[in-house]
Amino acid sequence: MKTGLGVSDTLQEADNKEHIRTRIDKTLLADNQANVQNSAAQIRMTAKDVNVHYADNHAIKDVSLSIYANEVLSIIGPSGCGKSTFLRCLNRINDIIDDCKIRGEIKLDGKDIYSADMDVVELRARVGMVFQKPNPFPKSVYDNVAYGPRLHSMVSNREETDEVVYSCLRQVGLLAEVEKRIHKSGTELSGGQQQRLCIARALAVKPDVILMDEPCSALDPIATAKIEDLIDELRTQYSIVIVTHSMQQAARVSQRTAYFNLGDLVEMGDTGQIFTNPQHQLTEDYITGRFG
Amino acid sequence: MPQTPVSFWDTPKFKRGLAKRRAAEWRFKLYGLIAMLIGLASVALLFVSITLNGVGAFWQTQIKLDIFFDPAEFSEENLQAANYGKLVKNTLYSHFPEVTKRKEKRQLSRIVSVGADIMVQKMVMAEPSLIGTTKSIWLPVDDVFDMLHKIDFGRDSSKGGSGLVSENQLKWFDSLVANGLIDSRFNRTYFTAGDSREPELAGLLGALMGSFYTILVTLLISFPVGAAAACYLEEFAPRNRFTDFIEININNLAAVPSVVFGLLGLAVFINFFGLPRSVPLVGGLVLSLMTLPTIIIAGRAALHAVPPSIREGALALGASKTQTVIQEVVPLAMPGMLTGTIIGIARALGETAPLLMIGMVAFIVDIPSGPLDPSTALPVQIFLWVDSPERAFVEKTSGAILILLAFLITMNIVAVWLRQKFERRW
Amino acid sequence: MNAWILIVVVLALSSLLYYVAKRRSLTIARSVGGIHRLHSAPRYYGIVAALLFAVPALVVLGLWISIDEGIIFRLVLAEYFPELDRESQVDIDWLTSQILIFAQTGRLGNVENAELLQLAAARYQHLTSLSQTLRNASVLALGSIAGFVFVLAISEKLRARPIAEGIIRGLMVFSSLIAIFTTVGIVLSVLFEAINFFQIVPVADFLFGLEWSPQIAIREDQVGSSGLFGSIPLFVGTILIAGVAMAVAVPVGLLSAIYLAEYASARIRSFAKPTLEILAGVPTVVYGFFAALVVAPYFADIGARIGLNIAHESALAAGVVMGIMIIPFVSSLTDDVMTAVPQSIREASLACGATHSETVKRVVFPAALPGIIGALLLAVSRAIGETMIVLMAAGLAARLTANPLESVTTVTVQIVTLLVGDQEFDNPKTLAAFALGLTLFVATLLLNVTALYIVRKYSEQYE
Amino acid sequence: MIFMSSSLRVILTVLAVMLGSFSTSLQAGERDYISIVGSSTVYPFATVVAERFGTSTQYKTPIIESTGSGGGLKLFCAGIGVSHPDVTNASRRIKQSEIDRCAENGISDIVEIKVGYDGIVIAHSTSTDRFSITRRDIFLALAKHVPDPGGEAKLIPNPYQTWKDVNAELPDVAIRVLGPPPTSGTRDAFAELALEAGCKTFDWIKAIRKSDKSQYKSICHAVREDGVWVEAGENDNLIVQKLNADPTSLGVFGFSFLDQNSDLVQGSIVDGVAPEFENIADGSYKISRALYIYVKTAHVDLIPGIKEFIAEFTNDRAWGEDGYLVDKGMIPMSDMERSEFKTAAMDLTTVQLASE
Repeated sequence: MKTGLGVSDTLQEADNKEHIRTRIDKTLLADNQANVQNSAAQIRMTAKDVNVHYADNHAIKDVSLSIYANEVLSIIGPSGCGKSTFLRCLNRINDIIDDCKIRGEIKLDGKDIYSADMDVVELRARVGMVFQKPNPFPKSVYDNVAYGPRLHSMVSNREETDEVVYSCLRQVGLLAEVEKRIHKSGTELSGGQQQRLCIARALAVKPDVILMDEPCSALDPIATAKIEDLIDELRTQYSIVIVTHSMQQAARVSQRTAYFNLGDLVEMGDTGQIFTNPQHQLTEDYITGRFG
Repeated sequence: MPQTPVSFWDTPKFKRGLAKRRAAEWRFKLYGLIAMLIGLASVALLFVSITLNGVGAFWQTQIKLDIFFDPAEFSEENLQAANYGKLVKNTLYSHFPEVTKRKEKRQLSRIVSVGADIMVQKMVMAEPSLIGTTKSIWLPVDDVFDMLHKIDFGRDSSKGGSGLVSENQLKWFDSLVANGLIDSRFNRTYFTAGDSREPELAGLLGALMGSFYTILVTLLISFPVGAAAACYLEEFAPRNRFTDFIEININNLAAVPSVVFGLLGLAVFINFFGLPRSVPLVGGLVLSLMTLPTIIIAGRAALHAVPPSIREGALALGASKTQTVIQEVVPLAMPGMLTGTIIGIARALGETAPLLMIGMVAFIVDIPSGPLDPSTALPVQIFLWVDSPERAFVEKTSGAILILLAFLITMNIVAVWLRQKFERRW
Repeated sequence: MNAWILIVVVLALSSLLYYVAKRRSLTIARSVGGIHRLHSAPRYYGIVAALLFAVPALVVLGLWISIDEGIIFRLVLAEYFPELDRESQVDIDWLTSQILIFAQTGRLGNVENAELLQLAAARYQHLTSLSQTLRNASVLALGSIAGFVFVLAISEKLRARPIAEGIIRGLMVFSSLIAIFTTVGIVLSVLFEAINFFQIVPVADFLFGLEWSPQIAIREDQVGSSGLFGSIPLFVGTILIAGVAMAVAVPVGLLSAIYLAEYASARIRSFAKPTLEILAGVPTVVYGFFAALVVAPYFADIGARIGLNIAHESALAAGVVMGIMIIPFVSSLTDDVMTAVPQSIREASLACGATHSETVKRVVFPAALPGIIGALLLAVSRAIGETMIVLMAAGLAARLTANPLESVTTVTVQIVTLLVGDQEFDNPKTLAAFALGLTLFVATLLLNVTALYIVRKYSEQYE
Repeated sequence: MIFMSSSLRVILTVLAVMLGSFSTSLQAGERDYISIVGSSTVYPFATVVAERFGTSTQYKTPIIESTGSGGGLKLFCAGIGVSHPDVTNASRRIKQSEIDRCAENGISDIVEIKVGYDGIVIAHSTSTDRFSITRRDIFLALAKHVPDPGGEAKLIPNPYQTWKDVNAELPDVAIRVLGPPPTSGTRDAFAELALEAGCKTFDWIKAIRKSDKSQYKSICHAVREDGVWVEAGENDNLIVQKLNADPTSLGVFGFSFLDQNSDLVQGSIVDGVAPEFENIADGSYKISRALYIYVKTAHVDLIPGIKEFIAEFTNDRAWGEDGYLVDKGMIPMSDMERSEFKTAAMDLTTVQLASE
């Protein structure tokens, strides 16, 4: 655990905007850490001292946090604060970006996901992801959902596939809407349906953790509401990490909230506490709209 | 650690499948790598084989003869009438006093190129004061001996050329080499002469000039017309069936086989308009029709890349549409248009088939001095030389290819440089 | 004053007129109270004046040059050779050549009527110089009238800019129409001769005949000409060679494009991609040389060693080299369509736990497939239209075979061999080349249009 | 669009006017170089002469296109004037029909110059005993259909597999002949001089000639296609190499290649005559043909240098026994023939076909 800068320094440079981030008091996070250690049984993933660099850009700085089973953790923060980057580290989807360098430790069920004996295919199967823009494959609705199970040979015949596909579609509440055109292209659905299709596709792989990267930013309010309801339902089976721009959404769906700013994890805690009684000035500024 | 139930991911079935999938991944990557290496190997093979064959063309085996310009051989008034061949041959014979028989002498004299006498003649005509003096002159040897000296071609039967050089000739030639009278020297003829049936006298200048005039005509026609058409189609043309048709038509023309353009040139320019055969003017006309679509397409892309904000800005200031395009948009698109033009012209420079159709494939020795003189072009010269039976032409052909490729690569580098230097990201 | 000097004079005068008109507009502007009172900027008055001078002058000059000689010869011949048969192009050619050469060089061919010819040549010379004087005068006069009338007409109300823009736009429209003229020219020139051909050889015989032997048919004393213009062997040969080429180019081009786009590091890509693209810039005559002198002997040699009889001019050698030529074509088009597949669906696949190759095989490739098919059709069109490689490395004997080790001939090879050096248009041999050209044009047209349609449709998919 | 269509109409009108008038002009232009077309067999010789002529005189070097003998004569006879060639090369003699065609187009005077000979040899590797065959043997071995060996006057598909089958005196080796493709002039001449000559030895086939000439041709000129005759492409060097590799094969090519590769291959004796320089030159070796050039008398003086070009071609340093054309593989004529044709050439004597 790194210690923050001395208080005197902090005071001296209090109004120096350059150094705003240095005022982050890492001790505020200690509770959280302690909390994590106490409830070890429920922990799915832990991140410790994670640093991410894109070429010259230090995108994530010494971030540590944990993800519990059956909770929704939302990550909020201004644009460019590194929340998506952090999310994308959790299933190593950032690996495909050439100059992305990651230091630190991220564990899934106690196993370091960046260690040599961790298979990235297995990791991604266990940590599913839903993206900002609905991105169904240019295949039929059915094939979209069956994609993962077929890849991993989780299904061996048509009946099993049907079962997985239908149950996943039902789970996201899409079955009734698309049953008639289940063999038509998934790209022909409406935006909200597409996004639910993408969630169904992620569920079909039976992941432990689902990462959602601003899943509703491209959707209208009605579709958003449906997805939010769905997220709440899914909590009973999965751990969900959701990155969102919308504080209302974070307040609605998540149990805990983490606030990121310029690559730092500024504050983390119960959603209610973060929104009603933020401990940190930066968090308060952001939540009250004084940021920037 | 949490006692999660054994999930699918921990089952041996999944682990086995995973291993297989890893292997498939590895294989797929390998196939890709192999394919890329095959592609690269083809480039390497093409260039290495042509370079190895071709560098020799820039050197010519020559023989040093100390020729005495005996005043008795020359008459005052007519330098042209003197027997220069005799001068050359006698000098050669003087190195081999033992050769006396007529047949042997004839064999000996074949070591020197048949064009040597004309070279000596030109030298004397240019400098009559040589008469009465002795001068060391390097003269080209016959192509067979050139090959013999360069690649040992014809020395033994395994190389396939035996029978071209007799035992005696071999002996004489080797002794000339031993005496230091034979040397490989820079082949100036190659760059200053026109075509010839004798490989050692053949040069590229005629073909180069032919290509120059052809490309000049192509450029003068295709660039202004192409740029104007691109401007019209991209900036002014209304979107309707007719302009759609023009667009489809241009895209299609870009993919029409070049030989069909040759047919067009033959039927229209030569048979209908009655323009002469074999001249760069017709070649240039045909090639500019062929290049036009490329230039139009590139020009349109360049114009398209100029953001609408520039146009809107200019229009908002009260400029007319034409003013906006000509003064604001075209200058910004010009680097892109020029790049497209260079690429199109480079393609035209290497084009052969249409030129065959319009008769630029004749045996032409004289260097053309204008776009209405009959001539060949560089790629056609390559085609003609490939068909020649003399072994030495393989080398000349490869040399010509090297020069052609050098031009093309230079043009492409200029195009890339232009693009990088002036390309703007909007 | 010859035509070139006249052109220079016209250009010089028109730039002079530019300044005159501009100056005049400025003077007028001063008198009416400033440049802003003018309808258009002063340079537009200059541009219009210059264009009005140059365009009509050059058009008249062009017309004059293209018709004056014909008229002069007609006059001269009518005067000195009134008994000449007007229909006999041969005699006219002969006399005009004689007159022209005598007038220009004073040489006279081996003829009987030398004196008459000399008189005619003198007359020709006289008329030519007269015509030149007239031409120069009328060109300059016409240009001047148009230009100077405009200069005189300049006033602050004159709408110079729209006129200038109209002229410029007219020139642009003319430029874009040249593409149409080209297509029309191709179709007409090829179609016209092809129709002549089909009057001699029935279309069905041409399209479905199994034997092609135009060389023999050229001489009336050789084996008869009926039924020897069957183009099937040529098309089979063309398809065979194109097939070999595609068999080389498709796997190598596709896989290397995939490797470069998906796997190769930035450094390898920055080296390998331009290197492969060099292949696209190499002239086809170089490939022909490579095929004929390097690849074909090598294959024949290998064949001899393993007991296979591989013809020296086998379809295999020509096809393989043509395949190499097409590799960059396939790979760069594939690269384009594959990179057009959005990154987001790649990520979606990876996030489902797919390996990289599974993503490529199951998502990216199927998504890009229509575009790739379009690209391959364009490549096929290229392969069947390619001339030099097959001309230099494939054979001439039209053989109906599917064995790539034998020598076959192609449509393009036949077009060239039938036409090179022979400009007579009245026998089926030369006309056949145009019939072949027509079929080639139609075939590639269909392929191109289909391919362009598919590619266009595809590129709209992700917009 | 209104603007488009009006300007379009103007442009089209202008274009139509231009097209209409253009074709009558530009045809004639001065030409100060000799234009030569014709046989690809004579091409290498004509180009050498042209080059010599160009470098050693003040005239421009003639321009030579290889169009084949028939194509060349056709162009040649198309008319007089600068747009038509002055000289054509031929690897056969001009035919009466061609002379007539020339005359129709106003070309009444043509000078014929025979420049030399070209022999076609049937060669094999030096490592075997010299072959001696007749033209009848050649026909029987290579024709697509041969007369029934039973003696009846009918044709059967060629059954012979070894030379011994053809003629009991010949060795018992498989027939395998490498030769040029049908497009080659050598193949034409070979068919005419060897196959047809052998074919004619069957009287009943010879009789067909009178009744049905084209059937006669197809019998005598058709070469078998069952793999015995191997088309080796136009590359004669390659044939030489293959013969060296397979001593039982025979190869058909021009004499010049035999001459240049005499250490590797030898020519078969045909009808008792060996393909040697002297035998071809005096005509006793039968598979040989004469090479010609034809000159348009009307163009002499019109185009500069034609006379001088003929003089160069007919100079002994060119076509003589030690001339540079011999170096390129041509077989020279006898002194007498040379002087005869030289005189005819210099006097521009018009060709007369005695009988055809």
